[in-house]
Amino acid sequence: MLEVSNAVVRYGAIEALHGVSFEVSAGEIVTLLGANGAGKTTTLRMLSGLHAPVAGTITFDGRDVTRTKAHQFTSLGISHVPEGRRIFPQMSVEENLEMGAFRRRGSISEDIDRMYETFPILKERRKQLGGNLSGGEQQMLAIARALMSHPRLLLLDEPSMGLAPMIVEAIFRIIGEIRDAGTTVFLVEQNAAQALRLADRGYVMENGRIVFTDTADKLLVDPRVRAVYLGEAV
Amino acid sequence: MIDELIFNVENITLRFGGVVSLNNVSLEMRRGEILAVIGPNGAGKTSLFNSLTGVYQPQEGRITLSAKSGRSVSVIGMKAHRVSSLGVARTFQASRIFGALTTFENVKIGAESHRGIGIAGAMVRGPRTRHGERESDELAVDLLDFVGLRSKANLLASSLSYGDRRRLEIARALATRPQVLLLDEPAAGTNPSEKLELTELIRKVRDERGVSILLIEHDMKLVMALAERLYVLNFGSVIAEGTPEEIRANEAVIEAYLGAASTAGDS
Amino acid sequence: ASSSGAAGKPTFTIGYEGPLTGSNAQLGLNMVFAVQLAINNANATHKLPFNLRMATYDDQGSPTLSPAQAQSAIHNKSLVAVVGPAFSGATRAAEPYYSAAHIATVSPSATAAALATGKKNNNFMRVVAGDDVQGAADAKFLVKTKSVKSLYVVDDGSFYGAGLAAVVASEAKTLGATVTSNTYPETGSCGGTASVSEYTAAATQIVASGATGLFYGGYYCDFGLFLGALYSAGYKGVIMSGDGSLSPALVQGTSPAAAANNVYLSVAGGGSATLTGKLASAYKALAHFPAANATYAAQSYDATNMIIAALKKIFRSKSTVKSLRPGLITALHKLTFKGVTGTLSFQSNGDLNAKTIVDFSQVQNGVINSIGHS
Amino acid sequence: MIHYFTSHFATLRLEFWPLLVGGLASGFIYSMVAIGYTLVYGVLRLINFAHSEIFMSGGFASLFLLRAVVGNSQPSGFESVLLVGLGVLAGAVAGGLVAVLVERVAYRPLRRRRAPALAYLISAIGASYFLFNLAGKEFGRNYYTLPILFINRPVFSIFGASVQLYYLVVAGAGAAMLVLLDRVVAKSRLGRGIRAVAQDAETASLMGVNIDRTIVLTFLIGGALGGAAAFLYGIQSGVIYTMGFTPALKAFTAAVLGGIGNIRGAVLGGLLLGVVESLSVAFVSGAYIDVVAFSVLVAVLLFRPTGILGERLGRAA
Amino acid sequence: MPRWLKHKALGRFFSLALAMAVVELVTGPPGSNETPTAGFSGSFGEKVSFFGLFPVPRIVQFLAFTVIIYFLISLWRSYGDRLRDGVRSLTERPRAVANKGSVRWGVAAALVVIGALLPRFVTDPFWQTAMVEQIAVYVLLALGLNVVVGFAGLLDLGFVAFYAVGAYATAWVTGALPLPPLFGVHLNPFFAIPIAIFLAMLAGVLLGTPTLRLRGDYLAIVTLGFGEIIFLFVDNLNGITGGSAGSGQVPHFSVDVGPLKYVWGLAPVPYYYLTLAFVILFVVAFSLLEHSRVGRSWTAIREDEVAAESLGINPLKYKVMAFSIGAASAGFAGVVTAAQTNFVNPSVFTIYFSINILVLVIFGGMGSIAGAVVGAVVIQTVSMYLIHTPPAGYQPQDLYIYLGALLIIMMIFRPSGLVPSKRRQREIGLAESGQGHMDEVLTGDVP
Ligand SMILES: Nc1ncnc2c1ncn2[C@@H]1O[C@H](COP(=O)(O)OP(=O)(O)OP(=O)(O)O)[C@@H](O)[C@H]1O
Ligand SMILES: Nc1ncnc2c1ncn2[C@@H]1O[C@H](COP(=O)(O)OP(=O)(O)OP(=O)(O)O)[C@@H](O)[C@H]1O
Ligand SMILES: [Mg+2]
Ligand SMILES: [Mg+2]
Repeated sequence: MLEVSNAVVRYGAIEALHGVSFEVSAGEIVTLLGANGAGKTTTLRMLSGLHAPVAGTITFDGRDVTRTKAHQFTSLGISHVPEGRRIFPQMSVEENLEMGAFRRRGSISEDIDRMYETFPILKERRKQLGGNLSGGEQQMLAIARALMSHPRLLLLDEPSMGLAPMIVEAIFRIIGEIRDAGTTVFLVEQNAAQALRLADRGYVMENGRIVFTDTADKLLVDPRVRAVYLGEAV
Repeated sequence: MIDELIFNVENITLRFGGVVSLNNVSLEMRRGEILAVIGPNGAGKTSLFNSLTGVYQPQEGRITLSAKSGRSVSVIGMKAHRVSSLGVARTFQASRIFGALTTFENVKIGAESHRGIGIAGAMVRGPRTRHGERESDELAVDLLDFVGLRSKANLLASSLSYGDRRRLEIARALATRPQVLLLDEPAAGTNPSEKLELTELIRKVRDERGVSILLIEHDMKLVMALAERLYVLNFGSVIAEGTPEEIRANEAVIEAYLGAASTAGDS
Repeated sequence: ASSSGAAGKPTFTIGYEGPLTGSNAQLGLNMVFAVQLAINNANATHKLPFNLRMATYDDQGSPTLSPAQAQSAIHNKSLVAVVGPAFSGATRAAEPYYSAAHIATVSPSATAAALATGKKNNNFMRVVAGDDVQGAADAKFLVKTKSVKSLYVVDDGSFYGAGLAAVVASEAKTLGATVTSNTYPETGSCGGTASVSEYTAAATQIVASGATGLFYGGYYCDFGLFLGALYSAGYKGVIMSGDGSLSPALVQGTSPAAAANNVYLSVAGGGSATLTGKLASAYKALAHFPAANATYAAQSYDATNMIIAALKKIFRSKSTVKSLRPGLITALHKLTFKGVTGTLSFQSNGDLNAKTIVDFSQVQNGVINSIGHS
Repeated sequence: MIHYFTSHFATLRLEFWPLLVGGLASGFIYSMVAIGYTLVYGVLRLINFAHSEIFMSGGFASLFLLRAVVGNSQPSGFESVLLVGLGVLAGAVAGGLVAVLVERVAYRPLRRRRAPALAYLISAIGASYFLFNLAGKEFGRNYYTLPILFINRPVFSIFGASVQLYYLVVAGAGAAMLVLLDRVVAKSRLGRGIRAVAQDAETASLMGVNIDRTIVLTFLIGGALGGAAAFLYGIQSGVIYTMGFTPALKAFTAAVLGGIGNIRGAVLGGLLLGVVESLSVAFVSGAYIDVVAFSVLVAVLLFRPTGILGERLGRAA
Repeated sequence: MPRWLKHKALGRFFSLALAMAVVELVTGPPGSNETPTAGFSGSFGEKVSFFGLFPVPRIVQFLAFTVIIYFLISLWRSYGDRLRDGVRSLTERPRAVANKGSVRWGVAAALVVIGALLPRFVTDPFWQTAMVEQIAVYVLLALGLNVVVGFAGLLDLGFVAFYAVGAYATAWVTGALPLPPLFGVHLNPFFAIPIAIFLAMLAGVLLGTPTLRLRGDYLAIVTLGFGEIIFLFVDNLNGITGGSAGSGQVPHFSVDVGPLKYVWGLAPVPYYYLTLAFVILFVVAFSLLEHSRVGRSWTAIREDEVAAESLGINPLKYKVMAFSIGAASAGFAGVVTAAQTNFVNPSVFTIYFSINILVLVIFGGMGSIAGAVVGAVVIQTVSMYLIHTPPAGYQPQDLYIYLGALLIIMMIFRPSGLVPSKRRQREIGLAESGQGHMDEVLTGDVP
């Protein structure tokens, strides 16, 4: 479904990605692990057109989307839940959800109702401004907003960051449900244990390079991963 | 001495229009302890911090702070910078460093903010100014050492990695020579091995610097390892208070926050 | 030391100081082309024993820039006299320099009364009367001729406008009218910063006050806007303004044009003069805009010609610029000159002669017609 | 003293309603111009200093078009209505066009380079200088009057204030356009796009909002309203190359007063400012209108630091 | 947009043609109210001598220029990068050297010497006078505003108010106003200097305390309002300020102690030295301040007010301080103007003036003292030059058309100004790569 080969991304003089290659097939959950500053967020930003690579190619459904602009990605079926949630602070919860369906025509009220079913707390807060939600509320809103465009590929950047344990559980459960409903998920997480338990495959990134990849089950028991990302062998 | 209260929060209520962020919250924090506040998202933890530091003004209740001088003062109605000068330092949920300044300068600003302004002194640089400046420099270097950022002292703060930024924030807060440090989710967005380092650092702050710690954190492993006492907030109210063991076993807390699968404490 | 022209004649420079850039540029442009025209015409007769040239000194109408330009003019080695400065404030700041250098400055437009007080054989002269002369005549016209019992005096807050209005107000009071004064600052459209809506409100208030006469101290630009508002508000009384408003541009700029009808205008010592006939077409060729709209063009033309006439009188083949400068001051004070704005001569303090008449005119069907004088 | 006040207030009572009506009329013009500021501020977080010249260009466009159409005829009745419509249209088209040009030349290149906010301010000031002085050069630096499109006369009176036809035209045309705009922005996708870009441009693009297009449309709409307002303004106040400065300044004040970034706030702020200015002529003095206007602004901001309808957020920590 | 225009090269040609048409228009003859089309038709119809060779209609010139420049641009696009790299590698070393502290001090010292010797070389009296009133005074004003806008990040659109306070304070204490001076003593303007500076600073505190709680553009409009309010009071309080006529009675500076007698007369050079001395004083004082605790605190507030406050910095206090310190140099500028021209009058102190000073500061490089000085010197010198010696073919009344264009072009190619401050440049760098924010102006109230 998605294929990235040798992508290089620069921030001015700094090269953040030094030629990364990976792929995501339809229907999987693929997770990308890595320390702070490894380049995970940068990878996701590249995949949604926010930061075009200076070299390499990205293909989605066989189409070259390397130079496609950010605003065209939703129409292609890719939806991005950005790091830090990025809720529209002065729009109500409901308006934020409407924004998620910006490119769609026709009625969206049904979808909104469905999101309220999945995230009941959002229904309670529907009229409240996004900027005044707590962190967890915002994270749920961000995911719900991304789902409003009926994406086929969902990019998630650290969805569990700053969330209470129960909510983290819920979010991971929902990610599983999203996949079961037919949406492919590309997941970036610090919470490696839970991410790997949910995922089918995983990539490990260090300093702007993919250093190895395997199925999630194997990574969970891989000593290198256990040492660094599961924090065990200390 | 052990039981002296740094913060005594009595029945505060904080409202934003219709939303009640804090509802009749009472809390006692003793000098020298590491106290944690946990609770679901939106429970009011950050609001509590903001009330303690003068950023928000609760409509009801009282907050008494025992200042460095030993005097008790009421925090409500006081501006944030005043509260800071009374020995309360904090970090923010989303890190707020001065990106265009160097790591060193960030800490130095913290170190010198409590001196009088003295335009003339600042310009003329008499011996007192220079002496003060040397003191600030020494403190800043010392603190950078303490949090392990000495080697990055002259880098732009914006070029630091996420984890380093959090350390920088702690160093900067410590530079104000606080008696109590409020940490708002210091471990969010760090990986497990970094979390371990952070745990050590926070403990060191208390043990070596004698600074009391008030901690908000969702990572139960870190909280349970550090905190000596916990308060649990839910919907703006305190639903439980006690030692880690007590909290872990508290039914209400499990239901509202920890979730069934949480007893293992991993996350 | 005057340089020699092609025909062996010396060349002298007449300066012009006024705003050529900035928000008051149009006023300066009006004048500068008239000065140029007078000089061209003088040169073209070939009868003069010298050649003339113009130098412009752009002071933007600003008192902080005018000293520098005055310095520049003073040190122009062929400059004998200056037309201008145009603005009263700029004049006030530049005069000490001109005076110290004994250079005659003949202003076509600086009418503030304070400029001419006190000094004997003043190097500063003007071909328009000071506001005190004009203001007194205007008050008399309104109260005596037009029998205005209750007069509303409005000014624009400018050096010129406020000065003139103050004279009218106090004279009218002396003559027994009840006077209400108010200031409405210049609007952004006309170089100030106030909003035009102030006139809507002002007009409403004036109508409500029941005043039967209105005097406006200020320039045509704002006056035109004010007239539009007075018309909208249904004001029916007598309206009058001074020389700052005396311009066909007033009629063209008032909307609807009917609002300007029957308005009285006054000007001291120059009649409602504009350049006409051949002069007008020559002016247009120079300026790219017509003389009819150009306030102070005629005055500038006269001022320049007075300088030329005086220069002709005192020029001897051995004259140097150094001797001509003070000589011109004296000669100008002795001169009686018949120009397009009337017969002109100066008092010792630089004001037009005491016998100066104030001309009145009235807007009738879109044309400014002279209706006699005081 | 007492006598002064009683007699003074007696005249004030007489003047109050007429002043209110006149103030509302200029208020509508402020509102229309204020919207240009508020929209651009909304998406770019910057004061479009060149808005005054966008306004001015609308004035000149309607002037030249109407001169060509009307000539020396004396329109009346339906003709008048048509011509007013034409003037509004000409002003709107020119204002929109110049606004888009300003965006292209003075803003977009800076946006590409992520220039600091104050650089935009200077570039806008540059564009403003350039445009109004060029207009002065090309069209002369004196007044133009618009051809007479209708005879101004009192139409009816309320509380003893006769309402002039001109005021009705301004209020009618202004209100119609403001309501239309409010509908468009509140309900349409475009409106939502504008609001999203305003709050977080990058995230908006993740939602599928084309940022460049949204910004251009914002300038277009704001410019069109400003240009149309210039025509309405020009009917009474004529057209001159410097005509933009003060209405724009006041409109900006109005936008801030109402809560910058908020469309209804701009309308409210405009009307309020118009009325305050008008009334202060009677209650204070002509010379101090601006003192009153700005004092009201300061007073409002001291109590509501983000303007009357400004959306408020607590300080985030 | 038509398809063919989407073709990049064609689109570029079209934009260039449009730009050239504007150039023709700007340099062409003017129109007028009578014939508004004269400017347009003349701009393309009138004959001009082409490169001094033979007369052609301007439309031909226009086409020729368009083609030639298009060709040059194409060349630049293919070879420009190499050229730019070459230039950069050439300037790299000198630039590194120039950044060294000792060299900077050397440059500063050299500039002082040049400044001191300038009147010996600039003998044209126009320039000598302009150097005081049009350049040095503007430098002082730019220096002061730079403290407010550049250091503290507060957008002040009413800065002229402090200049006015300085000028009127001088007129007042020297007994030139209708308002009698304190104790009826008419002071020499020399003594007005400390009083005027003090009053300007006081005005900064008084205006700042209520307004500086506001953020970003709210502050901008309120300061603009205050500037306007001061103007209106000065213009209308006849019994106090002399109203719109102002006062022409302000005396020159003079010294009269014992054997030392000296009166600053009309000659500009003495004023120049006095002003230069104060410029140096302010430059030194402000740069000490910039690198002191106070300067760092300003930066902290600019970057993140909430975080700064959490460290114990009182934002309001520091902002008011910036306001008041910035006002000091403006107050002094007011003394110079009043004493040199002997004249105070409200017509100078308009909002246009405030905007001009802001332009100088940002053009020079916001937050940089050298930038403020350079910006003021460059812009003022260029405009004075054009006013004093209009080049052939240039119509003086078009000055602001060119200045306007210059501002836009400058901001496109060098948005951080001529001599950007290091700290500010870092912030701009951060903003360019998408991190952080530049100013409150950009972020407003959004958390
Ligand atoms: N806007 C930027 N400008 C300059 N460098 C940047 C920018 N954004 C990221 N970087 C650098 O690029 C590298 C990769 O950053 P990225 O944000 O992709 O990391 P990450 O893996 O998502 O880390 P984290 O877990 O902290 O979110 C880091 O070294 C970072 O410093
Ligand atoms: N400035 C504000 N205006 C309105 N509501 C607010 C404001 N600040 C907080 N709230 C509301 O108060 C409640 C508590 O928020 P707070 O940020 O304190 O939660 P929290 O416990 O820190 O949550 P999290 O763990 O997600 O950070 C939330 O419902 C939030 O929406
Ligand atoms: Mg990341
Ligand atoms: Mg929180």
